[in-house]
Amino acid sequence: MNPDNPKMGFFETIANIDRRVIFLFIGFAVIIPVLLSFSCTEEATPIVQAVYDEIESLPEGSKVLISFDYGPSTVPEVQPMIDALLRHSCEKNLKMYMMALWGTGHNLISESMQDIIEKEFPHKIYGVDYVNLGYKAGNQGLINVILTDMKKMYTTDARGSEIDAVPMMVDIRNLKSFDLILSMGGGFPGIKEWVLFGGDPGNIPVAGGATAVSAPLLYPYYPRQLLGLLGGIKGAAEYESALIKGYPKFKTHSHPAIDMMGPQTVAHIVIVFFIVIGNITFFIGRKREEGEKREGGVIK
Amino acid sequence: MRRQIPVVITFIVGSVLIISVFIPHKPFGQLGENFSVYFDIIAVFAFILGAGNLLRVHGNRIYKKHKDWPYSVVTVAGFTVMMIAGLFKIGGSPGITGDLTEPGSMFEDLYMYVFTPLMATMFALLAFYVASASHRAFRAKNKEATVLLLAAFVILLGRTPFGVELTSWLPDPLSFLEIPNLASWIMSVPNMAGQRAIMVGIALGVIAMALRVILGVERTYLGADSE
Amino acid sequence: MDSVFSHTIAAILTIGIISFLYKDNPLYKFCESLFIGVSAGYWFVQQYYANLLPKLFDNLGITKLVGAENAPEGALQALFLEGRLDDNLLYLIAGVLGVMMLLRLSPKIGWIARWPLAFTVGSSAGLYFITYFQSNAMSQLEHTILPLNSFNNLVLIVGTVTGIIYFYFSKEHKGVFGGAAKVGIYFLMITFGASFGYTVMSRMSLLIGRIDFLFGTWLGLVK
Amino acid sequence: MKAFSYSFTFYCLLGLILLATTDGLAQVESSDSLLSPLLPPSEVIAEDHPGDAGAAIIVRWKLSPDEDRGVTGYEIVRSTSPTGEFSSIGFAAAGSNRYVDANTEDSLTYYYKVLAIDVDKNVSESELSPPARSSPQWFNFHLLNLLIIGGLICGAVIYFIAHAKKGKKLFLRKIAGLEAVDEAIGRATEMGRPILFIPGILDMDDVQTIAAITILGRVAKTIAQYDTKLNVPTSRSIVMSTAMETVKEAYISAGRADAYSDDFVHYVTDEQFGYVAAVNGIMVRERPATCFYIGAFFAESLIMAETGNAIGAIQIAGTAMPAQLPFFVAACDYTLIGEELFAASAYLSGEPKQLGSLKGQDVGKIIAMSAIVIGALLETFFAISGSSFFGSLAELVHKLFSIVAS
Repeated sequence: MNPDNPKMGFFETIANIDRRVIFLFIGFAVIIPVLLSFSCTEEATPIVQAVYDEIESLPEGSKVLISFDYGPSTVPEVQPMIDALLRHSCEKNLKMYMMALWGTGHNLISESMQDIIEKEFPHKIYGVDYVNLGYKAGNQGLINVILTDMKKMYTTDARGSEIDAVPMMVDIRNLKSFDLILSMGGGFPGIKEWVLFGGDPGNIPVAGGATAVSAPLLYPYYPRQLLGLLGGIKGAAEYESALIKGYPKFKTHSHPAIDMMGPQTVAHIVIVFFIVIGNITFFIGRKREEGEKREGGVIK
Repeated sequence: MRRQIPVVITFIVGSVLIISVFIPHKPFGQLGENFSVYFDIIAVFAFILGAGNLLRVHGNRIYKKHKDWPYSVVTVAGFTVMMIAGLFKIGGSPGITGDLTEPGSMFEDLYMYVFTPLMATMFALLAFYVASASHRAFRAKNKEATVLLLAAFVILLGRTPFGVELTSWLPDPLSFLEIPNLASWIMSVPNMAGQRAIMVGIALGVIAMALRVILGVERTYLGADSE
Repeated sequence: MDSVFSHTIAAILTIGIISFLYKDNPLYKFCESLFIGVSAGYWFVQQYYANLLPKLFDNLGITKLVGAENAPEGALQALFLEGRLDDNLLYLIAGVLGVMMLLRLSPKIGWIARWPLAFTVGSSAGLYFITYFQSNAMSQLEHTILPLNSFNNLVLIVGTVTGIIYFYFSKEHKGVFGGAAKVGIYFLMITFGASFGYTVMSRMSLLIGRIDFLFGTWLGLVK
Repeated sequence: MKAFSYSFTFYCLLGLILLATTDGLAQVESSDSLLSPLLPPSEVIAEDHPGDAGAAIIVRWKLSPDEDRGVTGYEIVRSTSPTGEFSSIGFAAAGSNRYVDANTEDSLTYYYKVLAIDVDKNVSESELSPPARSSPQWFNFHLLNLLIIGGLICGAVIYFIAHAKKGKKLFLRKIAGLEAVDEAIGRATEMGRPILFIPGILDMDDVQTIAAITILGRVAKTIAQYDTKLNVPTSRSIVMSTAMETVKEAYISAGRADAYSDDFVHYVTDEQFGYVAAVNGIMVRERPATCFYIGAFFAESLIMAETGNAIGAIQIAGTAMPAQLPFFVAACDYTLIGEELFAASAYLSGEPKQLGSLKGQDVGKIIAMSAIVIGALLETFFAISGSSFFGSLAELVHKLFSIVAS
């Protein structure tokens, strides 16, 4: 502490702040919002709103292909997106065709069907309103084939029923039978492959959701080849907000991404705050040093 | 001789692998893959050395009553229990080919309730360290540090609703200056350029390093010539 | 395991690790020691079942030899039962190299452990030479060759070239060359700053996960 | 990664082709009824797929003249005899004129036909292809560019190594992180505290670990001259055993075999975060004055570097993991960025032939920079003038660096 100038002392303390104080702040920044279930209203950015608007604009009975292209390690980021998209599609009475380019996607489809469709929309009928086509190997090669012939690859659904015995599959010929393709995941194979091998050649709208890490690599495709993108937890939270805004009844349903964004936002603000404080104290400290030097020069 | 033979082995193995990329014909085409498998096998044998070392270090501490010796007992016990639980598949289906991670087996339980929380929490400490590191490192000490600070700041702000609000008033022609747009531009253009320069540099570094090793110019790793 | 009991154990371990942030303490020391022991044991077992068993013992047929009924036939069976030299017999080399590694423990013939080491280093040098050359150098360069008809392309090319100049060893960073290197440093700094800022979110998610476990799953305080 | 870049380039090209045919496809839906019968693809050629290990035949054909009037795709069928039964082996999208049959036996002869299929499921069959047989090759011509450029860089490295051996003096600029090594070791000695060296968390099959071990060798040689304790925890057994040998050799060659102890290097655990927990423990209890983090790192980089910072250690880091560099740059005193990590062991050795290899690397950089600049200029001229001369030159530069899927 500098007795002549208590203000400087304050800044000095801040500049050399014990890291444990920062740790404490970060801890509270996460714990308090988690305990209070604090959440901020996320305003959907255009890239997310575009996906919402597209689904909103589809007439009842439109066909949406949802590809589960992710694995357990990215579930925390991608699952909230899927849940929100499924709810929206159910609400709009769209027909949902679920498939997977990743082997791990198979189980994730069953879980999503159980958790969202069967539980929250029990009146939806399997085979009429939604179908699980399961996982097929082949990556982009698979997309390439189903672009011209869907039933060549999918002779049965994931439950083993003949494909033509599934009512909603009867009028599906190839990818162009769908009104929208949603690819969820963002790794390889994923959105990029759907754009290059499905959306572009077939002129079918493609949208999707990707992890925060892979989303920047997909920006170049937006908006010409990719009509919208949900990037990471933030993208998922924006979609959940848009959904709640459009259908307030979903407010009572789970919205894990919004829940996570509360602590995320507070923690980010804390970090930004410390960076700003760090710089202010740094500049004040430097000015004072310069001042002292000058004074010293005068005296000597 | 004892130093010569290893150098010759390195030379042959390394150069054959490089050449084999250009030769699809059997047996060259699969060499790289096969050698990686060989490495995995060697590594398992070497693990006996590592585990032996771990037990020796902690055994010594216990024996010499080092001030933290009780913790060494914990380490040795943890290692032994986990190994026995896994190798003998306690609580799981027996036999060499049975599933190791069967639900309910001791190995799986230890993994789920001891290993996983420890790992996840250690990983979660990063959240705290990221904050303390940014407080200290992101200061405009000089031009380079200022650039670093600005890039990080824009990206961080772009992730909060606050940052979005801050610039949402900008008129359409200036929309590229809105923080979320600026953030994604930084990620996809200058960030990409820097990444590429680093990657090209790394590739050249690896090439020269590999050549030094293969040609035997660099042989530090072979160690002492003791008997 | 009873879930209250197992969750309590997991919670104590979680708190133990977090307590390190305040300072080193006996609970952290306990967690650390336990973690080292359990994880070393875990990887030992995993290595055995994921590498040694399928890659060496199955391929050679040792698994079958020791009496596992449903194990596949291996190279040894092929050799002794059918009199045929199977490709998998080559895995014997790997086994021998592995045993050589262990000979390090012998003071007399410990030097032979350098052979598997030389093999390892040689093969990684060869493999990395090629993979880095292809995916790091060649394809990055190819994607950077762009027409200078947009601001973004210009920035991308200037950034990449000046970045490479920064790494150039044979010339002092002075004059025009030094200026270019300086621009290169700025690009590297943007890269570092941006990646740092971008990672913060996923790091926070990990902590939220742990806090959620402590207050939600364990204590039941979160609805 | 390698496989990815192959397939990526290939599929980008394929994507472009498909893109080019989109308009044609869009028309299809509207013109459902065709007056004339569907015409088949022609000139079906089947040949051994070049540059591979056998077991693949490439089939090419000329598109059906009705391509833009309703063809939705092509089915490829094959048989082992011209009169035998043909079975379907795959489909190609409309607009594509090649298919790789990657499931052949080198000992058999195959015959192919290509069937055009239109929206109304009309099928029109091509003539029979000439017989084809797959075989393995001794050289992959697709990688000729790799050989040329790789040869140039390797040649340069080898030339400069030989050049330096003759005793020619070479200039190399200083690298700040390496200049600081001696100072950092000296500081630990003055303070009477140990030096911590972390060789990354990957095994000896990663080239960064090899670089880390060679740097450890050089650093240990300097440390051996002082009575400072060295602590090298490792997370891999082979790294432990290699590091032991290397440190021992360093002490012997520094004439301090007496000061060496096997306890300098020890194994901890293969588990990433278990290793970090242990390293953190060592740091706060032994309070090393200097920490080296050299090698391959992942998320643990920041945990270690921040703990090191908290105990006030001088920290020198070096890694070629691009994702971890920002954290080291933020938290350490000096960071060897990517390429500098690999150059470091050569720098520290001070041996002319090692330094020579760095000159060779610089030749590689000159090649890289000229390729970008020349290629970009050609592309620009082409974009402005549309002259096919510049176009084909630019294409050539691209081809020189593209790794085409075989």
